[in-house]
Amino acid sequence: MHSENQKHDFEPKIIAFVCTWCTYAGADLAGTSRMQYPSNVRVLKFPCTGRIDPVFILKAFQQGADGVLVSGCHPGDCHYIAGNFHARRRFAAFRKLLEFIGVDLGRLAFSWVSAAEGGKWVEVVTDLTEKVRAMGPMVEFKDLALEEQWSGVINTPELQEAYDAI
Amino acid sequence: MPLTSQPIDTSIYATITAAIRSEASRLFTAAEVVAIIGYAAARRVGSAQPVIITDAAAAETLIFTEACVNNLAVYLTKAKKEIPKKGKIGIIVKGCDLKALVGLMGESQLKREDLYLIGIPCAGVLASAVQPATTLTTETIASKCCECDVHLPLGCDFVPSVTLPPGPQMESRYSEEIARLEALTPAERWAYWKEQFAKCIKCYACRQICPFCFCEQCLCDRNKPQMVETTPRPAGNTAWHIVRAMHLAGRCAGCAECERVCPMDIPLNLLNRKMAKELKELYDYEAGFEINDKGPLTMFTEKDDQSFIK
Amino acid sequence: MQKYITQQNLNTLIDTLIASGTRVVAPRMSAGIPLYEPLDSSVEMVTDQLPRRSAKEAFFPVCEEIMSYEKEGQQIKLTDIDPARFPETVLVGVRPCDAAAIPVLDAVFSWDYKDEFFLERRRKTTVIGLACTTADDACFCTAVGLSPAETRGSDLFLTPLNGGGFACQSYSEKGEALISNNSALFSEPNNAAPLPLAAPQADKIDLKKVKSWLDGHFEDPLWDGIAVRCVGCGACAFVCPACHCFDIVDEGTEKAGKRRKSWDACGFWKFTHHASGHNPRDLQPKRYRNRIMHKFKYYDDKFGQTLCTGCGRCVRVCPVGIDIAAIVEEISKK
Amino acid sequence: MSRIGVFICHCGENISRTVDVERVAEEVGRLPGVAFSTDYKYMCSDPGQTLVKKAIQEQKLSHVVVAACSPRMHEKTFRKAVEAAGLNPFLCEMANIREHCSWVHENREEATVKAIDIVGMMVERVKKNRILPTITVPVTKRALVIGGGIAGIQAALDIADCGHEVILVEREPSIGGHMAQLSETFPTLDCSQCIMTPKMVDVANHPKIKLYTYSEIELVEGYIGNFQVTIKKKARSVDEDKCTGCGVCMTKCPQKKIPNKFDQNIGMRTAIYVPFPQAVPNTPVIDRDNCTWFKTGKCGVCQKVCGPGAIDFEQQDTLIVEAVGAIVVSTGFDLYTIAEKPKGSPIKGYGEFGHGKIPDVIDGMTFERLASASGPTGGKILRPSDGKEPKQIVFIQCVGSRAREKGISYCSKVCCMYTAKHTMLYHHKVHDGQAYVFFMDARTPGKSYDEFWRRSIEEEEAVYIRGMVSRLYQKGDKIVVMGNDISVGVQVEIEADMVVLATAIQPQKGADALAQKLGISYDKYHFYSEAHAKLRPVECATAGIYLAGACQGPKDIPETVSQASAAAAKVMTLFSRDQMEREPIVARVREAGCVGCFACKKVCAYGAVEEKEIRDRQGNLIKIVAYVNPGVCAGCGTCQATCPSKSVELDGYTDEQIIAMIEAL
Repeated sequence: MHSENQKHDFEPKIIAFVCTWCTYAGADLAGTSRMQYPSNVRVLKFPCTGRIDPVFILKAFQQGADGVLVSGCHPGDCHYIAGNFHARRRFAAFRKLLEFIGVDLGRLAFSWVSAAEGGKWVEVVTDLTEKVRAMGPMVEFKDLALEEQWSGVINTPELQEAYDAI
Repeated sequence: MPLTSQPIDTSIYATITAAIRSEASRLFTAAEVVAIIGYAAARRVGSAQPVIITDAAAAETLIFTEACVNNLAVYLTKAKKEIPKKGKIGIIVKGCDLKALVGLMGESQLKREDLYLIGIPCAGVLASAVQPATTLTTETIASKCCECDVHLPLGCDFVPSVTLPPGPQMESRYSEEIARLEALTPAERWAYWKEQFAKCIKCYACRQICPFCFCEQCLCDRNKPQMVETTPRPAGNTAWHIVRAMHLAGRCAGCAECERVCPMDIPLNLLNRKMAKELKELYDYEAGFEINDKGPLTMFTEKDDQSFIK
Repeated sequence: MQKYITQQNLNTLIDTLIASGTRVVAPRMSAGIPLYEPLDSSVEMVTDQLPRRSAKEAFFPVCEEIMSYEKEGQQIKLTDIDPARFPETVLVGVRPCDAAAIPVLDAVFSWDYKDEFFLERRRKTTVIGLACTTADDACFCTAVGLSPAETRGSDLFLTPLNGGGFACQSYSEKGEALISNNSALFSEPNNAAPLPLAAPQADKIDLKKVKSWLDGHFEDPLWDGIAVRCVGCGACAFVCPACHCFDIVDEGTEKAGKRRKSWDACGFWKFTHHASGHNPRDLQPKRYRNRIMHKFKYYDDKFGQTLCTGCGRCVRVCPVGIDIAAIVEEISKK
Repeated sequence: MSRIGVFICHCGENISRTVDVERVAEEVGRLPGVAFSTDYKYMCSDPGQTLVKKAIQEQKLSHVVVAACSPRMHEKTFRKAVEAAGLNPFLCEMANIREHCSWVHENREEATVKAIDIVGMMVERVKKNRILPTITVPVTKRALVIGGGIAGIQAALDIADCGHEVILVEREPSIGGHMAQLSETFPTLDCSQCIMTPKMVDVANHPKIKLYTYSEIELVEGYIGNFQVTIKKKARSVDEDKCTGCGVCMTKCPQKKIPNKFDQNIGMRTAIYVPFPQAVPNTPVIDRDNCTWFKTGKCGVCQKVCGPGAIDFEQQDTLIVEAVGAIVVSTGFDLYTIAEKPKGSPIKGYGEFGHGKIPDVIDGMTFERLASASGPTGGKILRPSDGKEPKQIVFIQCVGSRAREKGISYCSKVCCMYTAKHTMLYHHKVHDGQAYVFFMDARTPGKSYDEFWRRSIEEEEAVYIRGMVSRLYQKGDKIVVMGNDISVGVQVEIEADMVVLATAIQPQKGADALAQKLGISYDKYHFYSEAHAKLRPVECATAGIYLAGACQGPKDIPETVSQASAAAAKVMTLFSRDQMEREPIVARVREAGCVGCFACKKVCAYGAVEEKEIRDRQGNLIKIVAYVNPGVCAGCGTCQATCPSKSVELDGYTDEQIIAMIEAL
């Protein structure tokens, strides 16, 4: 189990999109069982993985997430019959797209965690946190957010430097 | 390896032009259609533009040449409110265009019985960057035509009876480029797309020309919430192109209009082809001539691949 | 002031300017297409192809920040952009059709409201025009009364000469200052003949006649006829050297964000979409009509100028082959 | 600007031990829109709730965030409290800083930072929460029961006894179903008819039950609480109002040699007939395919002999529309027709065991009719071929069932028990006979079931052979049955006089077509699917439709009756109020943006999405858009994630709320 006392140079920001019936309840169980895991994860609750729009994952990365987890009910356990089956196809496709664009899929994890699997929740979250920690910050989207069209640039550090030199 | 440029025989296009003119004329005379969406010559030498004609007299303006690049299916979507949809409409379709029409029927946007399909046996059309007055060769041909498997549209109401001459062997531009990109590292691919998307000016030509972007209110135009940055900055551009590719996944029929019309030459169809390739591998889905009730991302099977899920 | 400059000295001039901290913007290849962009070195400059986008973005950026906000507690902090921070810029190799559009834009940006974002960039930019030697059948500067040697809008104008180098004529103090500050690179004019200039096939159109027809034909079947094929994208407006509509949006989160100004186009359905849901230009023909009206009537009414320089970019990029030159010609014959 | 109140709970020391709650309250208090923030030892306690309520009123709060335990624990508590203070309950959100924070992190600094983030996220979310009114749907307190076997009868009687009207529809001329065919029932060996027929009569006499026999469901429209059902009442050719059930017509009918389906075709009936003497209703029906009048236009004997003049050759099928609020589906089962492969059946193995070729190879239901006192043999076990009493009888279990390679992988559940019963009945009736049973396993989980099975061996002398039959053939008037006894590993060969096959239980033919009319789902065998295998075993995913009996899967009588009563209880729960209330977490369509691609409809597992026409004032059709029926929507939100233009939105989980949360991080 993860030791909270370890100090790291980089603490990744992990965002988890989970369904309320299985994974959220599984995370609750991890709590009631007093299991320990890295504090990096921030959980967003959805009724069902079927509700999770790929745009949310994109937005999470744009907002500075270093890793994203999507987790819901095991196949056949969906509270809404088939929401997780639709999610499974949707994300199978979306991850391929992100990979093609150049996102390292090590930063994007998917899991089925049932309400009884507090231990699995801890494992999934710990694994992703450690993996992303080793990969370092997700700089791609953050850098992109800072970039402007050349024509809209007010003055670049280089220009500033040149001014200063005059 | 690009092959040396070879000419492509388009001599049948003259026969096709004559055939669609007489069929159009017949359709109006017999009052079978109220309008026909086709192509007509424009000012620039060799150029063609979409036209919507409503009488037999105008049938003589219809043409089919290697410059008839447009997918006219876009004019039948809800995005085009200007075109009254009263009565049967005739439309000239290449194989690739027909796939889009079939997709639109599957998405309740069109009904087969409202259309009169004039199919074109097609040897290929020009790519976007070239001038209209260019002869069609293995070099000047549109990339989508290089990997075309629907030279002859099926299930049309009328197809000019011509025999397609055998075409020269062509390179598989998309497959090769996708394979090249797939072989790169994520960082290299990111760098590639970053440079491409940086050019984007959000003119939305890709969206407006796409038969499947028929939403009246695009998600990317909304500001409550702002799902995607609307300004043409690198961040918003990248988000837009990711969302666009995702929304077309499992729907795109491969007409490559998005890529053709991009004034900044962003290879947009690469994204669509990549998604098509993945959906083929994952769910054995391909856009075709059969109207499907559900697309690959609106259905599922219990046995779908989940090797990526822990 | 008339001078001569060799290609090599022009390159030296560019590199010297870059080294001194001036931003030099010129056509260069960017991800496969020619665009006006800041150069890292003179060798990047390409002058044999028309850039896909016009030079207007040097003054009127694709997207720029005009303000930012931050919220903390119950306080909201606003920060304005200081135009004084805009960089000194020299635009090199500007096509006559692009340069000619700049004074046209001056009119609207310094009308009742003085747009400091545009005007300050304008003040800080020296425009070096370059006579045009190639044209295709989309070019029609001659139809709207300009030419491949049009010097309007240029501070300095270069004409390529037979045997190399450029004849160099200044048309403003900025142009003259550029020459005098770098006088060693310029020499006295020689007698070499200019290279043959481009010869667009378009005949001159009587724009007054066009305007007078437009004056009386707000409603006309012509609009439906040509614009029914328009798919409502913004490609024509965005590549146009004279179109200048923009949108202002706030982007950011609840805590902080920026107000940005970016290009907009009258072809978009959302352009005139009211908050009420009503849209006065609800159909595409009405939107396309506005494009023609604005270019050949409204701008003339207001500023006595035509909002088109015949660069032909919109003709080349239109996804559905709408040809503004053909339309204006048709109107002129009515 | 919003005036948000944030309430941080210590949970005794459960939260405050690792989370610096004062610091959380202080930092969160600085977030834009937060007007009030405080911490308290037990927020869920009475004083804690009072604190929240007071703050809402005194601080004029517009929204509330309670940072405490999991919303799964106390969301309802705090929403109620907020509602009591005059705010819409859906303007209150919980931030989970216990299960998701203080209990899983030891480091105080890290836990505090995370708690601030979690609360900050919920503050941004709650700003975008909308007032959601509770959804009410009117309920028509009439139930439809489809299928009049024991399941349908039980459900109908339970609902009707509760005082609600019931429409009971049965496809056959009489109710009773398969149970009416059985001789005795396990594990008590009660006579089936003795316990069944009184219930059938109860149905017939019940003032609240409207019975439509010889009728089928034509069309089902509407949704929970508000279904419109069209029933096709097939022409009986007998006027039910006039017929007294005297039966003279049947005795006089010249067509007497028609195999009676009720007797598994081993007994005969007339062309005008009731399937069995105790039929309910006791009104005959003319089998037009076999009636001389309908075939040749001559005869008409029944009409001549009918005193009340009830015979009506001109009668037509009629359509009846009934409005109901709930539907119980109890269409039961059918036996695997091993003799003959139905058209298009994906199942292999038809024609095995000589069934259909060797007359003395029969199925279990035929044995029931032979053993039944009211059956064609009067309860004597006699071979169909020559009417002799079989002295050696072989029973073969799992015929079709549990044969994955042939297409049916499930266990038919009742065969072990009824085969044991058959061996007993046989032994009771043929004292000197010997019964053999080929079986794979004996599955006897049920009250007194294993004891019953053991009795068949220990007291009734049945010989059980563990193994499957490998070959079976006719030899003279014997049937040679060869198999392997795998428990001792020897080849067994029995010269039997009769063979009884325990064929698999399958759903009724046409179960799929009915499911499509009802909009309910079914599995690959066409058994109807329950909403949740464990927790909602009698409800369909489609709200307002419930399942009873073998149409959902193989079941014995006690289980069927229990499920029928459970389904009835569900119906009665629904009928307990005039209006059905439900949480307003449902999807809504923004019609202005909808272009009618119906991707939402394609992914909706509940059939909640309908097509709606939008017309202008002149009545011209403008477009067809999606409409989400709030009574049917379950609130999963799959439609919204699928909608390309986001023109359908799930209340409580809107894009605005979610994006606000992501942006808060």
